[in-house]
Amino acid sequence: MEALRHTINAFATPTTIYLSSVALFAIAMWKMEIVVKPLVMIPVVIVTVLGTIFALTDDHFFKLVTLPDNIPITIMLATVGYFTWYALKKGVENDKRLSENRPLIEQEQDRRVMTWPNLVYIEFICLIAITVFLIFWSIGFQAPLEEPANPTVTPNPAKAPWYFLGLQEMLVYFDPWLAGVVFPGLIVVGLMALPYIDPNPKGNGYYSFKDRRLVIGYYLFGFLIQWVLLIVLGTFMRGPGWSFFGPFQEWDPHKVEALTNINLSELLWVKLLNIGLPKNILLREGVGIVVVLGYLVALPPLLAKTIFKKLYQELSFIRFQIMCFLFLAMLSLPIKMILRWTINLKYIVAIPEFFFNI
Amino acid sequence: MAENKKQFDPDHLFNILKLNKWFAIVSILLLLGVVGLIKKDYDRDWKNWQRKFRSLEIKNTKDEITKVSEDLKNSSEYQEAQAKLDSAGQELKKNEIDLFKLKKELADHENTRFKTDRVFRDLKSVTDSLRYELDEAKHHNDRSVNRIATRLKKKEAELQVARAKKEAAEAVYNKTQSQINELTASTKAAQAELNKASSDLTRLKKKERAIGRSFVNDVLRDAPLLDFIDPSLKVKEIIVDDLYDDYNFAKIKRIDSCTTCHVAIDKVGYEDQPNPLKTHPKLDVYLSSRSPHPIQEYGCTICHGGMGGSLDFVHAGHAPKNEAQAKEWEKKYHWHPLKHWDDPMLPLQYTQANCLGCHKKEIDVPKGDRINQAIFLVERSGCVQCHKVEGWHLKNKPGPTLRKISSKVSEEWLSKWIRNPKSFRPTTAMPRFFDLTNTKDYESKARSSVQVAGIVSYLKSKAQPYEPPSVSLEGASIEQGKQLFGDIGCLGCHSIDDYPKIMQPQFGPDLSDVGSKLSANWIAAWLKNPKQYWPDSRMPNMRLSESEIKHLTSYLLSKRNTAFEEQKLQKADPRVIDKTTLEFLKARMTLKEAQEKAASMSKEEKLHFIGERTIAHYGCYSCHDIDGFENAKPIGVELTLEASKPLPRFDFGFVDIPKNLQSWIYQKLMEPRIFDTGKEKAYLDRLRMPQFDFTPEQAELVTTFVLGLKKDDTPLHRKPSYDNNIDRIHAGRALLHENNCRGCHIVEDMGGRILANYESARQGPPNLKGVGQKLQPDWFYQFLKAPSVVRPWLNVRMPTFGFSDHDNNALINYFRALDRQTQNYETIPELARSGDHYMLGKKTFETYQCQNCHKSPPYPPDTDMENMAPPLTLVPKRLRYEWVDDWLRDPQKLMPGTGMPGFFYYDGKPMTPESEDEVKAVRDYLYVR
Amino acid sequence: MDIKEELKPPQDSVVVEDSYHMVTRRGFVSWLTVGWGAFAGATAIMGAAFQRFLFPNVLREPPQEFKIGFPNDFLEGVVDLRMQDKYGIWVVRGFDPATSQTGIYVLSVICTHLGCTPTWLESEAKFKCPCHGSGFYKTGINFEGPAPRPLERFRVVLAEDGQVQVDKGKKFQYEKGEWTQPEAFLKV
Amino acid sequence: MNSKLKQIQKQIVESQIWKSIFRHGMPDDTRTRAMVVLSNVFLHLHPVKSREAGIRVGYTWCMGGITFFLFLVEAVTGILLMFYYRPTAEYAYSDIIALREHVPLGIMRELHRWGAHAMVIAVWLHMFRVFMTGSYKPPREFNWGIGVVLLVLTLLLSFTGYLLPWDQLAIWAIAVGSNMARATPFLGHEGPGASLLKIGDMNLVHAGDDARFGLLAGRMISEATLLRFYVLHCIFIPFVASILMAIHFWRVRKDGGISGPM
Repeated sequence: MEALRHTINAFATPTTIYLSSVALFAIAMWKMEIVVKPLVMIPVVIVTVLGTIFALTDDHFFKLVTLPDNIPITIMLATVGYFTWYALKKGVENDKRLSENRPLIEQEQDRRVMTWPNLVYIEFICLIAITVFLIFWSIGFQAPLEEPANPTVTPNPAKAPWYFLGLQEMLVYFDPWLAGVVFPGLIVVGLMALPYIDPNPKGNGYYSFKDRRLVIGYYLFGFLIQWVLLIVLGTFMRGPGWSFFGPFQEWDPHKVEALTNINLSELLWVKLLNIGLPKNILLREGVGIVVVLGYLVALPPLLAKTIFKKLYQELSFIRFQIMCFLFLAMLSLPIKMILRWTINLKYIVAIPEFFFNI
Repeated sequence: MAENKKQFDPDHLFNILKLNKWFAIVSILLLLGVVGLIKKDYDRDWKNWQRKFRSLEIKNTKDEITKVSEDLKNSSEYQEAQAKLDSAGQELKKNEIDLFKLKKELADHENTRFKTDRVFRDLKSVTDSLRYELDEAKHHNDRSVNRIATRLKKKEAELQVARAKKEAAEAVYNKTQSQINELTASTKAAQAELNKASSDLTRLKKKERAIGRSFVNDVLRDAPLLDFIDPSLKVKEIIVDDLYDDYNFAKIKRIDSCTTCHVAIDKVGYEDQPNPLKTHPKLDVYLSSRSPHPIQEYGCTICHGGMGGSLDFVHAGHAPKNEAQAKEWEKKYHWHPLKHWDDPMLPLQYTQANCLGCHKKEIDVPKGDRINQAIFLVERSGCVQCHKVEGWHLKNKPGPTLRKISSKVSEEWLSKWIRNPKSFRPTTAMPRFFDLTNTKDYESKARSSVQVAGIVSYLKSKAQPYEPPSVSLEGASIEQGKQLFGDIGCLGCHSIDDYPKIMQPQFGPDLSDVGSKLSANWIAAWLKNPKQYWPDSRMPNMRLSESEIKHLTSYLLSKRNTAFEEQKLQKADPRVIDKTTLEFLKARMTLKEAQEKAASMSKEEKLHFIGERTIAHYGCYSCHDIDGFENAKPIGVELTLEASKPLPRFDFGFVDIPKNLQSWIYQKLMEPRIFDTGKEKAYLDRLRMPQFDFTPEQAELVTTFVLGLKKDDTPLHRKPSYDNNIDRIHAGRALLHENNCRGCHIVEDMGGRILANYESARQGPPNLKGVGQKLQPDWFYQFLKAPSVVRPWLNVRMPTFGFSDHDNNALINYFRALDRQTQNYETIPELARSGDHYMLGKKTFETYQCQNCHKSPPYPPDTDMENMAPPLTLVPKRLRYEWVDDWLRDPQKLMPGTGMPGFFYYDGKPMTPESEDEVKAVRDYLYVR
Repeated sequence: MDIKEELKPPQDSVVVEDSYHMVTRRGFVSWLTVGWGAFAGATAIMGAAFQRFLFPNVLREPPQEFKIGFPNDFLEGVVDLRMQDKYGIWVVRGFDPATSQTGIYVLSVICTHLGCTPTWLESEAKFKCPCHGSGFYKTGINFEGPAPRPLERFRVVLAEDGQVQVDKGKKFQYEKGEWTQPEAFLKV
Repeated sequence: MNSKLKQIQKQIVESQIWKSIFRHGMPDDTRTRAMVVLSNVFLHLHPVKSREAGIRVGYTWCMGGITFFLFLVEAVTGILLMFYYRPTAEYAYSDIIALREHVPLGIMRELHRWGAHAMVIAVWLHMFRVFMTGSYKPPREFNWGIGVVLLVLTLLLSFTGYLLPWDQLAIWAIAVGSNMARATPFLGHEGPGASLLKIGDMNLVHAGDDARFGLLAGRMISEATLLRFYVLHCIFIPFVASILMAIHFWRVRKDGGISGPM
């Protein structure tokens, strides 16, 4: 048992967890028809449940998970997990029906029925059920209250509410103006823009997967990996000093991590060229600026010519530009994470003089 | 498909029965949930405690009722009252008819009175309003003035008549009433007497009705959802007006609801109950309205800490006093340490830490036994020398000066001592710096040897020359030395193995091994006058004669510690010397410079350098006076607000102890280097606090002190008042501490430890109670400057402390402040050496044979020292005129247990005018004799 | 499609197979009754709880028992208004017809009519309520206006230290004959 | 006996008062059932008839309804909490302690807090369902946009409420959150470009007038922040959210009801 815990602790680093989650996600996207089969999912559920039970035997993990403010995360994980599977299973089912030219599930249910009592009654039952759920939750767990607010003593770790922990985790990799302002803004804008940049007329009003693989993958990557996974990392594995801890590792406020990050300009001018940083800011950060501009401006046409050729034809120029910008912005997080883990990169463009760091 | 559609009822897509079932299930769950919600909200621990207390009270009340009614049966007072009532009742019966008549009359009179009163009142209000109208009319020059005036006049006349009628009716009424009263007076009086006799019973019965078992009390009052009407289970709060909880953004009034569970905390009579229904163990000091800390004005949390607003065992922040209690609480109350509160409750043994919040500048906190012991220990151990604590820095360094060390001890002795002081003298206050938990390995030991050698080398090279005059011990007797040691009062400060230990810990060093340390010459010189070797020494001059010095010296020289003498000393390894030198150098210069510098130094220079750096590293100069470190800063962490530091700032390392402040401090004191365990650290980076070898009890005391060092917002008027008198008392107490006066004398009912060595208190140093009232300041001053013999029968002697004028005055002021004496100069009246008064004094003096005990010097050799009293020749210069009067009247009152008989005052009976005269006459006689 | 058209009751009502009628009346009623019963019960309890919510368990009001000074601080025959703001009482020292004795009694400042605070009119020697004109004598007896009963008196005793102690928790009402009780009046 | 009861029942049901309140009889035929939905202000959010697929829990997961219901739960419990909570530095914390320790039905705070968390989850799942069924596609693009704004408002509601207990958890969560505002490009004083915004010597964006200042009503978190968040939490955001919800529901109906295959 102890050995297993140690192995898991050793395995659990942001790099491994993130990358393996991405890999699992890619596999699921690729072979969704198989993944959603009960034959696959039942063992997964069993393993998850057993794993959770095993994990709960650990004192530290148990305390962490049963912390009243962390209960919603557990509920969120369970519901999001279940509903993702449920929606995809229905989608796959509908895909199958389409390919066999059978009517969709939803098409079989196109009878018009009276709202009273059918809808009203189930709604009523649902609402009572959710009230019951809430009442028992309230009886079981007391709302947390810590010591009186003290502006001079910062608790360690100081965490945002759980639903914003994804953003806080992003702050490890990006400056606040990006992680705290621009990215949340882009998430909102991107979500609102979704109906306008998704040209696919299929899959409107019924569950589907195959016809919308790209956009579903895009959405699920953002939701599950970039949001939910980062919340889990931020809540359960970020301890004092925002240091990373394995699930069964005691949170030690004196943990020391090797953290020496380097800017792209330092990497280039000092490490590679060995001539020291130039005085001129533009010259100093030139490469970084070029890289960023290249990523955001030059890459879209390139993509339009190559892998997104079909998409480019479906969308108009502006829509494609917007789509590409949002897509690249989302991808920038994993890219930056990987750069951090591989070459300890801090900033691609570092102009602290104007609070402009990327 | 089409067929199906026809059969389909759009009203019922789902099976209604199934939905009904679902509806029923969730509704039942909802009902259960709601009931659970109410139950959760209603069920509180404090209610159970109040219920328990109520059962207790019911039982007590019932017992009391039985007892009181039993008493009442036997009480003659009650019987008499009963009898009186009976007879009065009979009397009344005789007059029954009269009474009946009178009552009937009274009813008639009442009617008349009411009617006439009504008429009067109506008329009165009419005249009042007419008067107002008249005023108005006059003011407006209205034409109706005259009309109103006539009307008013008429009405006023009517009013007079009505008034007369009313008063007559009242008179008649009152008369009848008084007749009735007369008839019933004796019954009423008897009833009142009876009521008075049985008032206890009535009160108890009333109480029993109020709290006893009944449907209303047991069920209705505290039923869930109805318990707002008139509940018996109530949250009790003490709102303390001007003590605050600091919520950082605002200070809010302290609200303590502790008494919700601790119901009986300020009530006498529940001492034997288990907590929380127990009475406070020290009601004389706390909570009661007569104590200095009444509960309504101070509450609970100001002393105990914890969250006063909480009604829950865990949230209130209860702290167990040990592991076992923690286990018990976990089982009983689901206890766990309270994380989220800045001021947790302190375990019982540390509670007195919070005394320091208000009693900050006080020495000897009244009734604060533990905190006083803690302060003594802290000062003796020199804690506040290395760790700065605002207001606690000691004037004198607790360790001896090292400026002339080479003449005092040998180099070998010094090395062994520094390495492990307790191996020479287990009771020493000097802590051990080497061979501790983090320096036990072979390499550390070698480094320690080098450091010790370095210190010795440094001290030796800096030592000033000092040569004590040589002394011959010819004719000296160890036996006589031992005798002297016990008699003259050395034991007031020192201990030695020939005499029982009376003080723990001691003020001065234990001298059982001192022969292995010092030379005869040095001891003799020191005994003669300690200040010539070390001017700041607190050892006083005992005014020893040459022969006494010889005896004592030879006695002390005979006290040897052979085990220590035979101890082997580890030699300093040259390679380690080089390494250590380099490491110290590296800290101040670049690696290259350090290497060059080290290469240029000789071995001696290196040792000297290592010594200097080591002394700086360990802060030896904080406790000892060392040449070259006059301006060095103490090395310890400042502790002024230690207990207010947030817990994460304490490094618990890998030590498995409860994560709270008191455990950390206690652990640190028991094993100062423990938090290095399991860490890889360079030798010089390791923790360096030395090992004091505290006993667990002592460590708890010092922890108590440290826990008291915290932020304090108590308003000034809540603290003990610092008037002029109290300032003087504190200054005096500080001097008492500094000079260990209490080692010999009892002052303020404390101290006098040396007295245990004498057969009777008469043989030991006097109790200093009341000396402020007793002594003339001039004489007192002279005495402290150069003590003279007052009690010739004593062997123990008052040493010459060599007080400065400042200290002398402070001491005199202190004793006088204790007795509330303020006048420095007093007049002793001119007294005649003749006349009746003088003769009466002389006669009385002779009658009572005062001279028998109060002999005057010179004393012949066969004088009876057993029953001697101070010579009366001292009186005119020594004693205050007023005091002598008081003393003669009742010596026992001023000094309980004194041998002086009370000649004039017996058994609390007032003195006769004759003996009044005698007292005055004797007193005056003493002043002019 | 026209909704009205759809809403017409089915012409051949017998055709429809209705789950409503398929079940026995008894079974249907019992499940539904249990459901509604439990739901109504829960709602009723919740309603009672909301009502309970409005009555706090802890009140932080000024103390009901307090000391107001020594008997000699109060002048014979004077209505003392000093305690009106802080404690809501009038202290009167003088002859009290109710007990036929001289001493101190403490009056509530709350008019027995509708709870306004009357004013003491020295010249007319009465308390006059500004709201509806009720008048009270110095003793607290009502004599004019709509007030239904005299002002209330509070418990007044001599504390251990000789100060006058007032307890607003215990009141004495004239109409119940309570003014003659021992603690309604402090004999001086 | 029975007939007497029936008589009384009939009298009641046919009285003017009863009729003025209930415009229809027991809903046991299609017509009255339609009447119920049409004449009830809450139920008329629904159409009288819906597509079978659209009312199946398997399709909608009922998440939109649950979110709305939780909003109502939050409103009710929140209003009750306001009876015992004062948004000042002096009282905020002790009022929360009072709720925990002795306020009758203080468990209201738990209902409110956990309800808020549940609402956040429900909103996410609702959005997820809408996405997975492609229901944002024409003609529902605009309503999807409204939905996104409602999602943001839900998070903001929860976030502003987080400060109100005025404990360490609260102010540091808000400190972490609001410190990002100081890095807003051009609007935060430590955001990129802010130092470029100046007229002459006058800085347009500095710590005393930037986005964070607007959020906190001061340079740092203080009692003014507490009041500001209280008003945002109790009045401003719920007000805006209610309006947007009305639009959201109305558009659901106008855009063809709950989505389904064309």
